[in-house]
Amino acid sequence: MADGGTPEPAPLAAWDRVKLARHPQRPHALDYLRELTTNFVELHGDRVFGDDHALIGGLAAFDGCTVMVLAHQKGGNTKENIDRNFGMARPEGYRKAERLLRHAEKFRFPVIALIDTPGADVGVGSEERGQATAIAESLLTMADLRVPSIAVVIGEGGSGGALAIGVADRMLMLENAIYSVASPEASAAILWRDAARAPEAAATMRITAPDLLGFGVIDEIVPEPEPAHERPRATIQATGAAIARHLRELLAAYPLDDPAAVDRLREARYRRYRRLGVWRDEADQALRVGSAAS
Amino acid sequence: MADGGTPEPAPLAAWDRVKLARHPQRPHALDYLRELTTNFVELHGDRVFGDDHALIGGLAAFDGCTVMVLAHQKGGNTKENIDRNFGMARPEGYRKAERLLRHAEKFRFPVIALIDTPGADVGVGSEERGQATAIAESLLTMADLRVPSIAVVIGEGGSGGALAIGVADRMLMLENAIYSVASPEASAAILWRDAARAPEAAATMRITAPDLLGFGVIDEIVPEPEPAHERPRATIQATGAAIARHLRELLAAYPLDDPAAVDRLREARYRRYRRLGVWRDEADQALRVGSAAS
Amino acid sequence: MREFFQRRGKFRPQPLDESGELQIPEDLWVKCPKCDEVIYSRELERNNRVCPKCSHHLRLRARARIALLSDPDSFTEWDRGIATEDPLEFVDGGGPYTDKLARTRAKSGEGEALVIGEAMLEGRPLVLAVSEFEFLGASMGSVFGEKLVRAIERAAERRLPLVTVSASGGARMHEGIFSLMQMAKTVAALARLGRAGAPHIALLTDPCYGGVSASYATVADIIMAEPGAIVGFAGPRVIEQVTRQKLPEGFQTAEFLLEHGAIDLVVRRDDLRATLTTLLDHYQRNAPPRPVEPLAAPVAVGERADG
Amino acid sequence: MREFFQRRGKFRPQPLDESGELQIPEDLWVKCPKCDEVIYSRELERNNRVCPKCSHHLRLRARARIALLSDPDSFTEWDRGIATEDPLEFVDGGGPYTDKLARTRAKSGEGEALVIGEAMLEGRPLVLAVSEFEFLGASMGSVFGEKLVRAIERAAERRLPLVTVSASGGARMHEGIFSLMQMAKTVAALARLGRAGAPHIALLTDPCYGGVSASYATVADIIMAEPGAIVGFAGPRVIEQVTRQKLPEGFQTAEFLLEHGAIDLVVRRDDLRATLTTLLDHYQRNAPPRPVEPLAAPVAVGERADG
Ligand SMILES: [Zn+2]
Ligand SMILES: [Zn+2]
Repeated sequence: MADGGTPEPAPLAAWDRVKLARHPQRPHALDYLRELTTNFVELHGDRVFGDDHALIGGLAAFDGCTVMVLAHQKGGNTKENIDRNFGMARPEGYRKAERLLRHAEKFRFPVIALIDTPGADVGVGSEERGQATAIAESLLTMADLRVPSIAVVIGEGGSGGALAIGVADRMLMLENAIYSVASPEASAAILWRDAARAPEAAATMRITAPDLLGFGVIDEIVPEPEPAHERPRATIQATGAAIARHLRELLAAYPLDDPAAVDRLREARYRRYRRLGVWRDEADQALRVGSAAS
Repeated sequence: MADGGTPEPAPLAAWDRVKLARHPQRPHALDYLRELTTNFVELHGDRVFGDDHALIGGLAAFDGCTVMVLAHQKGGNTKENIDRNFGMARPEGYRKAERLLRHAEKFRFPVIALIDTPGADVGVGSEERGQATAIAESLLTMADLRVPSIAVVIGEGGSGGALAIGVADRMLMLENAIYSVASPEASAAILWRDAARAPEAAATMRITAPDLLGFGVIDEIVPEPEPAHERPRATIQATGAAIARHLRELLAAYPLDDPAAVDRLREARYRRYRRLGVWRDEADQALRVGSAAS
Repeated sequence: MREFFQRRGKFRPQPLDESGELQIPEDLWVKCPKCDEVIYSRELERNNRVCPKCSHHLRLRARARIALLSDPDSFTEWDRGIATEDPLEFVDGGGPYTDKLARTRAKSGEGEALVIGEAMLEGRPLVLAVSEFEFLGASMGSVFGEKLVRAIERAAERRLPLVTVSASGGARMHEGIFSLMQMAKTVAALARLGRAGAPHIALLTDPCYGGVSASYATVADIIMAEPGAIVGFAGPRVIEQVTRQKLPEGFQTAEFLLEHGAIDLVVRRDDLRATLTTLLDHYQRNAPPRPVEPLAAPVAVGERADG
Repeated sequence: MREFFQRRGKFRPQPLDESGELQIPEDLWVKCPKCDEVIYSRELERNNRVCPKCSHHLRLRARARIALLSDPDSFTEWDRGIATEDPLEFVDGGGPYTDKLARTRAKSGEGEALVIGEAMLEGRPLVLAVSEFEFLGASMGSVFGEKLVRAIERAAERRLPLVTVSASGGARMHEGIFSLMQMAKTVAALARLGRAGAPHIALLTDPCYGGVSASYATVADIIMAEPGAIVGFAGPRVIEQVTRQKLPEGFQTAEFLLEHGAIDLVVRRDDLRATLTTLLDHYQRNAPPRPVEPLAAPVAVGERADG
């Protein structure tokens, strides 16, 4: 399978991208918000149990309108990372996301989600409070959202914990971001029972932005002529410009004050996800047991 | 103020009613469900934190249709009462109620609520998990419900913990049930700093069914010619007949398959609560400081 | 639901003169209940009753709060003339409710425990509903509920943002079941405000309990609280009595609520105007134009239950 | 997400013969993994693979589950002909994915990890989607997702109740990001089912994790689980590795989930038909009449992403 028409003259190896996506100096969500938005008001809490610091959200002015922002937030150092749980959200985080998504629907704020997480939190407490259900309900709310949404993978897009805020009308990805069904280390542990073979797993799993563009999973790559941590402002500005362009397109196609646009928007979003996957339709026949995939 | 046209030849003192409302042999919610409904399927959990045993809910067939039942459940003995927390719901209970109310809206099940609680649970955990918010959100969901609802105070109607499932299109009350802003004991402690004066507080606070009918807070009293615990089946049957009558009226006025009925139903419910209260409208004038009440 | 505030520090009433202005005796010194600093009262008022030494937020009366949250002379009060009745013919250890009401009116300078009206904040229109803790602990009875509902209905009609500021001991015992019903009535009105597309921004201030914290005050699009404000369902004394448990440090403070996910923001009094202005702009930026304001807002006259 | 089931007891595959019937060797004895009782396999099958001694619910294969949940000969299977591709050209320590698929098909007697179709249960119509744990741990890849979405769409079109039965290790690694996307795709379809007014009843069976437990399986109107079924987001081994914590007794069992509010009901396999029938009646009793069934259900043909 080809990658599709990606402009990628000298492609980096997947593992190089993994290292860039995780680079500690890579700009994180709040860096984007500071640079691209004004009047950010962070809104806290799930109204049920707690406030998750790994998944933040709030209202901000962006490109002339107010948007609801949801974002995984990693720390810039160890202390911050402990507070942010390394960007791994707990059920409270996904429930906060869901609450803010409903808020966005009520007041017709478009949603912008910045994805940057190794994955959802793993732990006894997260299981007790329904991590699986919290993610599933966030998926449902995003899938059925009455306002336009744009998600951007700015760093790591780790599994269901990333997808939970990543069901959107437009899906962008930075050139050195990754997005995968499982982390390279977890993949290597499963595939070869050896986490040290993560670089090999990273290549096998096809987790880079050019891969995902080729697969039709993302709509656009935000280029990083130099890695984001080397030129953070330029990268953030380029990301902001791409988001603004897509947002304007969406608002033109689905005006916020047109109630009829809601059904069309949902239908288009459904079609976007409905087609994802690769399969072969054969005549509905008796199963040929043991037949190869051909 | 008069009690209004209540048929009450030999009224019991308020405190006698309190004792009857709390009588350990008085039928509790599950006794009503067993007698009046078929195919009850209890639905558990708030999908967030826990399953509250003091506030139960589920689907049941009643009078030819399926209804969503919500009910406080007291125990019949000490062991049961510990499991049921004496009918005092925690935030999980009110969140389960809210979840089931949304379920009822989605599938157009009328709601029947049986109220029998000393009040909402008081404790550190309940505060930590947002008891006030849980009650408030249940109130909101009931106030705005898209399907008809009937609430019946079958025993104790204690404060906000009772009201949380008691915002309904029809409000019934058993003759020996009570419904109050605070328990007689708490009232006495506040009014005279002496909980032992509860009987006096019970009279002062006007908490009996005839009082509330006179105040326009409830729509009908289900008579108890003999106290419910002495003739439980007869009381339950009379209650069922009253619920069925009101339910039929509501379904005739607001058919479940008529989308236009939703707005009318909500409007009527709003009017029902909008008028509750006693005040005097004077010309909008400069405040007369220290003036007496009339 | 009211008993908890008996354990808290005494509030020093500030009587109003006939013009409704605060009368502050020139020579009054106030002791900060948190750090014990003795503060010259004029300085404290200039600082919006935030202790200059420890930043403790002392209670602010309704009219001072309104002054803080509106542009000068922009506040138009609504429904001052709605008066409290005594449907229970209520008498307790302190005597008849009607007498208590008369004394409270004289002492507090207010007709009831909630002040409502419209105002401008940095030129942005809003509806304000502010509780007055000095009036029977800002307990919610029929008039409180009715005034709040009128404010909500007018906000909905004109799609204006509603800002509620609440301190309250809960439901007003003296009006019995009518007080309980105000919880349902106010929340029901907020459901309609939501459908009208107007935001409800709630500010919880010290202290806020029971019938208020469990009704309109937490059914809000944004819930803010002042630093250190104590907010909960049941009062700490009741919880200690019931559970025979010592309460953890910082229990029921605004910061505790934030950590437990119950509120959106803790906002210092200094930042309140700016935060509110920012939020008002957010809710207006994508919104359709507001309906043209009626020249005179029609007064929605409530029916009376017992008349 | 898949590793956890390596620590669980080996499943004994039961090959299908050409007619699709279960072939059970006459002389097979099975040991109950919970109580170690040795049970004659015919007796175990007659008992729906519930241990007659300790009531442990052994895993049930997809076709046996369908037989349990439908009237005899009422099940019509849909989309057996949809076939798995290898978009990643995936090779791991066990060799190419295509080889693994071929072996799995032969071993399991199934074409993929999900069986869908329509059936009657006590005369009531329903759509069934049942996962087959013997097929790569019922991991969800493109075909699983596509088949489930077709089942959901047809249920929505005809307003039929959808019953999903899930055991799964999670997302299928071999199809990478496509597998992750099935979580969004299936949930999006369920949103439309909900708007069509048809219920989704989910049964979680042992074991159910990750990509399945965190998507369609918990976006259900009713969530049931079988006694003792292990259900969670992350597998126990991963949690122990990450947290270096010993897991509590009963962790992630159906009973644990019930206590923590995550599911509506724990239903014994014996009671499953009756409970389901009761629920189907509830969802039909107040509902408007179903649309008249099309003579032949049109097959919704999905677009292909990369073709
Ligand atoms: Zn101080
Ligand atoms: Zn056994």
